[in-house]
Amino acid sequence: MTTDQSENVRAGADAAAGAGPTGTDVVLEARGVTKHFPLRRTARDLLTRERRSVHAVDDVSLRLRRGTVTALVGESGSGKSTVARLLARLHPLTSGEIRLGGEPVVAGGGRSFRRYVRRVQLIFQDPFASLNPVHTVRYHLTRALKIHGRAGSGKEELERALTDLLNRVQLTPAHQYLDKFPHELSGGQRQRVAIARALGADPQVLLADEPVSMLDVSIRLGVLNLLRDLKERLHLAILYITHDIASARYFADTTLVMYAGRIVEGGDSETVTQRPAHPYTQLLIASAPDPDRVAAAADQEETGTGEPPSLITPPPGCRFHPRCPQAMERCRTELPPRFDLADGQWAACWLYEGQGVRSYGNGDAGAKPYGNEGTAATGTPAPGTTAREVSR
Amino acid sequence: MKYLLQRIAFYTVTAWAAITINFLIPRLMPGDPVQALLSRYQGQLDTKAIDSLKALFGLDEEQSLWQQYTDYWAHLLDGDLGLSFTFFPTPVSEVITQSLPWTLALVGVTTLISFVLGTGIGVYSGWKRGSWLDGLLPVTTFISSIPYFWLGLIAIALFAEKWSLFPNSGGYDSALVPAFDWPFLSSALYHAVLPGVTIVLSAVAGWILGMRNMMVTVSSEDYVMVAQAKGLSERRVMFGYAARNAVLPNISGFALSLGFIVGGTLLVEMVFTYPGIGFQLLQAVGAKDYPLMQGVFLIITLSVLAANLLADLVYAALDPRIRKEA
Amino acid sequence: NSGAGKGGVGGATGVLTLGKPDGPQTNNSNPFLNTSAGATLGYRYMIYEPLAMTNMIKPTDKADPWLATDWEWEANFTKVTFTLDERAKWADGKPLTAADVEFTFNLLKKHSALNWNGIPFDGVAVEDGKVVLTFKESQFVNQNKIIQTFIVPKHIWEKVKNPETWPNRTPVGSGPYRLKTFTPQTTTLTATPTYWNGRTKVKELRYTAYNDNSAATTALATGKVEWSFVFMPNHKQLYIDKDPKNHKLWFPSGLGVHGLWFNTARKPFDNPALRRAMAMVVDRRAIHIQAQATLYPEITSPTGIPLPAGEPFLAPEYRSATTRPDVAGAKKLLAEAGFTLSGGVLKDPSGKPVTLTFTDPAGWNDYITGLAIIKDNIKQLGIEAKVKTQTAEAWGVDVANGNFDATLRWTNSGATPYDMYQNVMDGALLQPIGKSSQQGNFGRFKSEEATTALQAYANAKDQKTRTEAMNALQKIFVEQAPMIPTAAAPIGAEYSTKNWIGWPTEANPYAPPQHTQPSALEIVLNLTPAK
Amino acid sequence: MSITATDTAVLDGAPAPEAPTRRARLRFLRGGKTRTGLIVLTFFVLLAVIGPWIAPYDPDAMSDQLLQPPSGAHWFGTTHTGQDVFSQILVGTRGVLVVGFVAALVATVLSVLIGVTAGFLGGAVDEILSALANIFLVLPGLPLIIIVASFVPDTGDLLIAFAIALTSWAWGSRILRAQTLSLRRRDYVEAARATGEPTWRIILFEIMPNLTAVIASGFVGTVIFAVLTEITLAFIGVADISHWNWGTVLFWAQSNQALAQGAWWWFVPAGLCIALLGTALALINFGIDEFVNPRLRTATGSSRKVKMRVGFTPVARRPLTGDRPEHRTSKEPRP
Amino acid sequence: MSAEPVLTISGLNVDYGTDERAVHALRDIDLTLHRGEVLGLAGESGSGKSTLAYAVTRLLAPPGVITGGEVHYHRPGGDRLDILSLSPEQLRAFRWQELSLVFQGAMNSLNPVHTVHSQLTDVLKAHRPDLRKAQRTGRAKELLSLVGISADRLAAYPHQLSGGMRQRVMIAMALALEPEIVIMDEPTTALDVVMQRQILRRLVQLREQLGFSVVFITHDISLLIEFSDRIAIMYGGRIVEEAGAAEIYRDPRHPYSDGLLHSFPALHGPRRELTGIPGSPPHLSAMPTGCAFHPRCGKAFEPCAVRVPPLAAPATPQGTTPGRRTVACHLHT
Ligand SMILES: Nc1ncnc2c1ncn2[C@@H]1O[C@H](COP(=O)(O)OP(=O)(O)OP(=O)(O)O)[C@@H](O)[C@H]1O
Ligand SMILES: Nc1ncnc2c1ncn2[C@@H]1O[C@H](COP(=O)(O)OP(=O)(O)OP(=O)(O)O)[C@@H](O)[C@H]1O
Ligand SMILES: [Mg+2]
Ligand SMILES: [Mg+2]
Repeated sequence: MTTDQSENVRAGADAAAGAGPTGTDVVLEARGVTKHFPLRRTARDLLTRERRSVHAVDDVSLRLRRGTVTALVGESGSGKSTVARLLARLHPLTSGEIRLGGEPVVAGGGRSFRRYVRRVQLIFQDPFASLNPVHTVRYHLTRALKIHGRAGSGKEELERALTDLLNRVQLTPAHQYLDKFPHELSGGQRQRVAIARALGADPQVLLADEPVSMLDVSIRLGVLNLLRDLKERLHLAILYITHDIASARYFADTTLVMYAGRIVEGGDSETVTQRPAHPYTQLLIASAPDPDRVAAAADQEETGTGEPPSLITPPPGCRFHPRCPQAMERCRTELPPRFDLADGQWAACWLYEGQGVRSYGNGDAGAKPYGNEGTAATGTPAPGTTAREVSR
Repeated sequence: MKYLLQRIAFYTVTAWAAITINFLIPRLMPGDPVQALLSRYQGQLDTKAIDSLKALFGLDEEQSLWQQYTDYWAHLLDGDLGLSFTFFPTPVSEVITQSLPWTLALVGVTTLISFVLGTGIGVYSGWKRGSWLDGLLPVTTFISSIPYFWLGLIAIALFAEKWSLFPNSGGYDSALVPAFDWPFLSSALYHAVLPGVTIVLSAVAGWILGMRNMMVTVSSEDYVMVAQAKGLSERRVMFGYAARNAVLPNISGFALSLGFIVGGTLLVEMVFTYPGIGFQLLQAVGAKDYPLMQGVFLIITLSVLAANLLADLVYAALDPRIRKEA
Repeated sequence: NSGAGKGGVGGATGVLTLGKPDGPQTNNSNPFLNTSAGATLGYRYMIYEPLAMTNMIKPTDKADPWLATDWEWEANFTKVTFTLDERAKWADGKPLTAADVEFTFNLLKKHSALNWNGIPFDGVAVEDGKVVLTFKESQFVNQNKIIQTFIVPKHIWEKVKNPETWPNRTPVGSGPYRLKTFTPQTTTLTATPTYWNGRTKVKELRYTAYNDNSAATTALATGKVEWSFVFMPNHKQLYIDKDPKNHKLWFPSGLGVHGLWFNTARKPFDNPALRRAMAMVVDRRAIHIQAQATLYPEITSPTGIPLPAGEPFLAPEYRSATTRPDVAGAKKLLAEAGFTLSGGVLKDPSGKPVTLTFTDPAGWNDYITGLAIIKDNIKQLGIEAKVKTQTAEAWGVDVANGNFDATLRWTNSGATPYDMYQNVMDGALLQPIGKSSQQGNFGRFKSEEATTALQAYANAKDQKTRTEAMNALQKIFVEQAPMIPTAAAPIGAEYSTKNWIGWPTEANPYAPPQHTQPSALEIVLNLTPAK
Repeated sequence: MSITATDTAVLDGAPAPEAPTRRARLRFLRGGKTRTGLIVLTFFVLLAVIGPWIAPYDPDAMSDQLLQPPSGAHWFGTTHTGQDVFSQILVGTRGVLVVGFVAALVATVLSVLIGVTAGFLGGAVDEILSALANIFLVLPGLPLIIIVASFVPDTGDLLIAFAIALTSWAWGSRILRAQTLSLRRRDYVEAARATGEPTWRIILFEIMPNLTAVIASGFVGTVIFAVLTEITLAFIGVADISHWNWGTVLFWAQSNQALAQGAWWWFVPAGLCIALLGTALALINFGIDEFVNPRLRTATGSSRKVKMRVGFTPVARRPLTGDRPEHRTSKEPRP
Repeated sequence: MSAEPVLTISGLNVDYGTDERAVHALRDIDLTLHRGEVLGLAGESGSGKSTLAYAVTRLLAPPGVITGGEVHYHRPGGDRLDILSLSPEQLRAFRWQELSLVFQGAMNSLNPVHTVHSQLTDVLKAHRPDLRKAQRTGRAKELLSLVGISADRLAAYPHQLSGGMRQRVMIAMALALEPEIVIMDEPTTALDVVMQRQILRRLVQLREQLGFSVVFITHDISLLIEFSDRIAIMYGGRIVEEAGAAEIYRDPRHPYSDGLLHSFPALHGPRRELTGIPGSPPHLSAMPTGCAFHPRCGKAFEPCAVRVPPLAAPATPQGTTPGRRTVACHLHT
């Protein structure tokens, strides 16, 4: 890996960015990305010649832009981490395409992989697990710098680079932390070391997979502020995966909602959290704990019972239909395409058929047109207003 | 079911490989059996006698290794293990049948006893950590570090020779004929005491330590704490929750040790002149007795595999997490 | 010990217990197979009887008649005629006839795997109820082997398809015992009431197999076993002292030796002077005491011929020669041969230091101790030796292939010293190094004279030629020292007089006392209860 | 056996604020057991190094002092050829330790190579290597060593060590494979990959250091096994007995029926040395085990003052430590 | 809601370890749980919440030792039970019968080798020996349906259930004997919000039916405020504030509580300013003198570093009388 090459790539991206104000802001883009994890074959499968797999991610499209935070929320097991890992190229794709700076990314290991990770870095879900307990902070950061050729020449420069990294994540004074082992750090400090390591590559995209799920509210806040700061100062494109919808509201510009391997809703964070469109998002928001609800707690209606669907044999049609209070007949058979709503919000739900403009890739997130246009036009108008009332 | 099939397939492959190795090993050893026989009898064999012996042993033809290998399998599948050279012309299967029961009885039973005893003590000392039982650990460690033959010989010197409490050798009194009658069985039992006790002594420590460690580990699992919180009786918590889970790793260890029953008894048989298969194997090795060696190896290999398969099944029966298919 | 008390052993019950440290046995009583339990434990001699009973420790004495009342060799030992005892009959009551004897010899002739001694049978015939064997060559050196062949019943063996692999589980012989029970650990024989040649007092023989010497020794010491032969490191303490009144042992020698074989094809051991010098310093007494625990008779004659068994064969010049270590003499000899001693290291004429490696199988304790003693002895000459142990197999292969410096090994033994000399020096057996020599001359000893003398001895028509050849062999053996004899090969045993008396002793050497020798039957018939 | 439960413990290393340095990793050396073990082992290592020099006699040298009981001149008595048993044991220490450690080293390297590779690479490589390990596990150990040892006519110490190593690596490799398998999917390994580390660096620097405790414990265990096996081999006469080691001493003693002759001094010391060495190694192993699995740390169990019991927290209403809150008095009365 | 106490804790002290390196994990805890209420327990990680929960039932894992204080359980009739002086046998009888626990992390709380049925019934077997087998099974089915799991799952092993189901089985198990008190230690951390809400709502309903009291421990302040009646905030092994849920939310008195409440974003309503808490929590073995929070406290003044503030009813500056609330802060004394 040579610096020149990566600089070239970078320069190319910048040049592209200069070409147009909106379209080329997109740094990383996923188009119709699908990931199926094959299951181990059982004796029965051999007999029936069936090949079963976990449909962890199906046909997901999203765009990450410079200087914005995109939140990805959804229930446990809906495939959020898998999306992040796919974007970080830790898993091979089943189908679909990932574009970095407009260029399709070709599969491959070694050098091309390293060139890729130099621009796209993943912060792992768990700050307690993603640092090797036997290595010091110095080792972790030095490696990150060295691999990407940013360690400079000589001890001095390296030291300066390290200090700089730690300062950036506000672990100061740096020398206090450099020679510590992960177990000697608090969760928040570890998380910041993990972020510093990701920054070590000087990436353009940061994929942060539930970076705060394990942390205390007070420490959580520090990490989120840091991410926001990075976005603002370094113009990073950040994918922020979380369970905590309230934090998505506060920190993300855009929010995408995933359910059972598919993105079901997207749009401006404030809009999505305040006026959720998709019944699943509504359920999610309604379930999220909210101290302001204290008074109303008693007369909450029972919503969305039932188990999350099996990803091995996902339900046909809309994957949410078995739990959806507003499910219609066609939800059981036809996969809803994406319907655009006001304010750049969109939802993949038959309720909104005919409500907004059908979009084919010029939306905020999601580029690939969904299938079954033919049937889409024949759907009954959905009582969209009712859905909004539910979410107050 | 799937699990079972998978295990069986795995063991079949392992068995094939191990049997093939068993076939190769003796053939790669230096020397030839007739030569070994000669030195055994300090004999004055005539050239012609040597040649005809070679012919009898099937060593005269220049067969390719591959040819020998296919023949070996053909015979094996017929259940024919060939004729022993050392005990020519006794069939290997007969040599094995006459010695295997002794090994299985003595070492099998003692292995079982040491497992049960060791596990039992381990459960207790792990549960009652900090009690006087902890004092037992250094002692058992020390005993388990003693070479077995040394322990056995000291035991003979003291209990058989000095105090004449037990016989020093043999599996039963020479005056008796093996039969399922009281005099014979009691004599066999009496002869088994000293070897048995020494085996248990030297083997029990490993089980105690393994089990104790597992008990300590499991005792701090949440579900044990939950069981305590539920106010269950101490016995129920100790056995139903802690020991039940802690014993699982020991089961695979036990399977492995079951396999070593057959292979690891050499010293017992040497020290106590106990009839059994280990000594036969040593003799076979010494005499280049390919058929016998292969036969004994086959038995050992198959028994280890069978024990492992059994352990896998027991494990699956005890640990529902293994029974994946629902 | 417990076993003795419970088992009802002893003269009163008519049981005699025997033991052997050979490990568990398999049920096989084929007398011609040396791998059978009958051979290993020696009970074949209780079931099958020979034509005549030779005495290994007095090989020159005429054998006792047994199944044959008489046998006559033609002058040049190419023909022998047996007259059979009319009274002899098989345990199943059938009479033992010349047809049985003829059948037996034909059996051996036909199946060389059964003919362990490799007797070159030629003609087998019955003439006038007498059995006549004819040979192409003189059988002088084999005569004892031939006449002690045991005879098997034709009516049983002729039905056997494959006698070479026949386990003969219910042996029928002419002897006084038949097989009662067999287990790998213990074989029990019981007396046949109808024995043709008188009655035996011992009603039951119990052979127990032990896994090693120490178990067998303990069994002997505790009286569990009354008759056995086990090498014991300190027999006085381990055995005799346990019951000094009854525990006896006697280890008379036959005509075979143990000794240090040199690889005479390797430098510098191809130099006879070096070998001889080493032979001169070996302390056979120390070996006798420390290595052989005084069980094996000491070799006192430099010819290696064990005395007194070989007394008649000694050449006149060696009648009074002894084997005292003579370091000064050895040094002188070496100096004359061009060896030099500098700084305590012996150098051969080419200036190379003389060193050697002794090899023997690990576990052959007496040999290893013997080697250690020899190593100590030759240090006095400035020779540095190393003792290396191998597995028995590896050693066997190395010895056969001539891949050794020097090793302690036994020789063959026979009715005359011919067997042992032939084993060591026969040029006819000579093989190049690397090619297996299975029958002898492992040291690759090359001597025309020796080979000629051996041939002359075997084929001689008269006693004088034999004596000359024997004298020549002794001279070569002493002067060229292809092997240093260290101890006689004994045919001895431990036995207890607690229950049975009548054992052979030094005073009454009617047979070698070992129970795996043909003469064991003679001993058993001779035993009487000790009151 | 206990290893199965340790995988989380290896990594989580309970926070130990007062031990901030690298030395924390050697913490297991601090336990009393481990220390005792180390002292004894050091003693034997010392003997192995200087034994031949401090031996009062040449262990081969014969004398007229046949089978003498221990005395001032011969601390452990003499053999049937008048050799000094004490010198034999001193000189023999080296052989024992060399074989033990060489065998353990080779076996450990083998098990690490095979186990870690299998665990990390997975797939077909894993299947093949696991099958290989299982076959070696299934083959009978001691007989196999006997055969391997008889392969080569010259059975020196090193050969024995290699034979032992060859038959004893499989168990360790199985454990290491399982451990690697669980480490392979750890976030920090994935994280290293995501940072762009090459595979060899991931194995060597990310995975291996986390296996050290397991490897060390396996190493010590193999040393014990190798020493016992070597001694057994010498005892049954398979090994080269011209090299002195404790097994050889026992071999000579047994083949001369030392115990039956009453020459206990010939038989007993070597056996005790073996047991002592074995115990020392076992103690060290405990230390490592406890380090690997913090739950086994007995130090946190009971003390003399209070008896701990799972599920029944003791109540000790006395200040156990000096630093009782000084503000106890300031507590307000309960409402 | 009655103000009758069901569990009173006073002056409770807990150490980990018995030697000089022992960690002093709980310091002088005073807390009262009233009949039928949900008491929330919040605080920074490591502040001693779990320790408190386990100490009350004497289930602290070694080397935990209770070194002082009292824990009393009040039977409905009125008589008190001194838990700290119970013998093991009495403890066994007390546990689950009167007080049950839902442990942190359902994954490990169920014994992996026994079926749900066996784990539900063995507590019945131990405490209701007179029940027959069929009755026990019947009760187990009833319990499962109580938490919305179909009865045919009785024969399942824990690994065959999803995390949410396991959690619900644990809750069902906790209710098996209809105890007076249920302590729940972060019961929903592993679940997503939908599942979490389902379970908690079920629990609230059951509490209304059965009338037990709940101690609810979680990091999720929003959740706590929503579901509990009263909240106790812990910091550094002490309770620093205790008040009604709404009061705490609207008007936290202790600077730490205040910091906590300004650290999490709200899902609805106007965007609030999030201030957070500066610094990092102290380690128990190196506790600051005086008020443990003072190094991080913006309002610290001179007594804070010297004296430990007692937990007491705050002086009411505005003259309001906010129920039974207490706070341990020098600002309010
Ligand atoms: N390597 C894998 N092999 C097989 N299945 C996998 C693998 N990784 C993930 N899955 C499955 O894919 C689905 C999505 O998992 P993923 O981790 O992406 O969910 P998530 O949304 O991140 O959940 P959480 O919020 O709990 O982190 C799950 O059903 C999971 O079991
Ligand atoms: N076995 C132990 N030995 C020493 N200290 C311990 C032990 N167990 C817990 N502690 C300490 O006791 C303190 C209280 O722990 P506790 O588990 O009660 O915290 P918590 O409030 O439940 O935290 P969390 O929210 O992370 O569960 C912590 O600082 C912890 O480090
Ligand atoms: Mg995830
Ligand atoms: Mg907790």
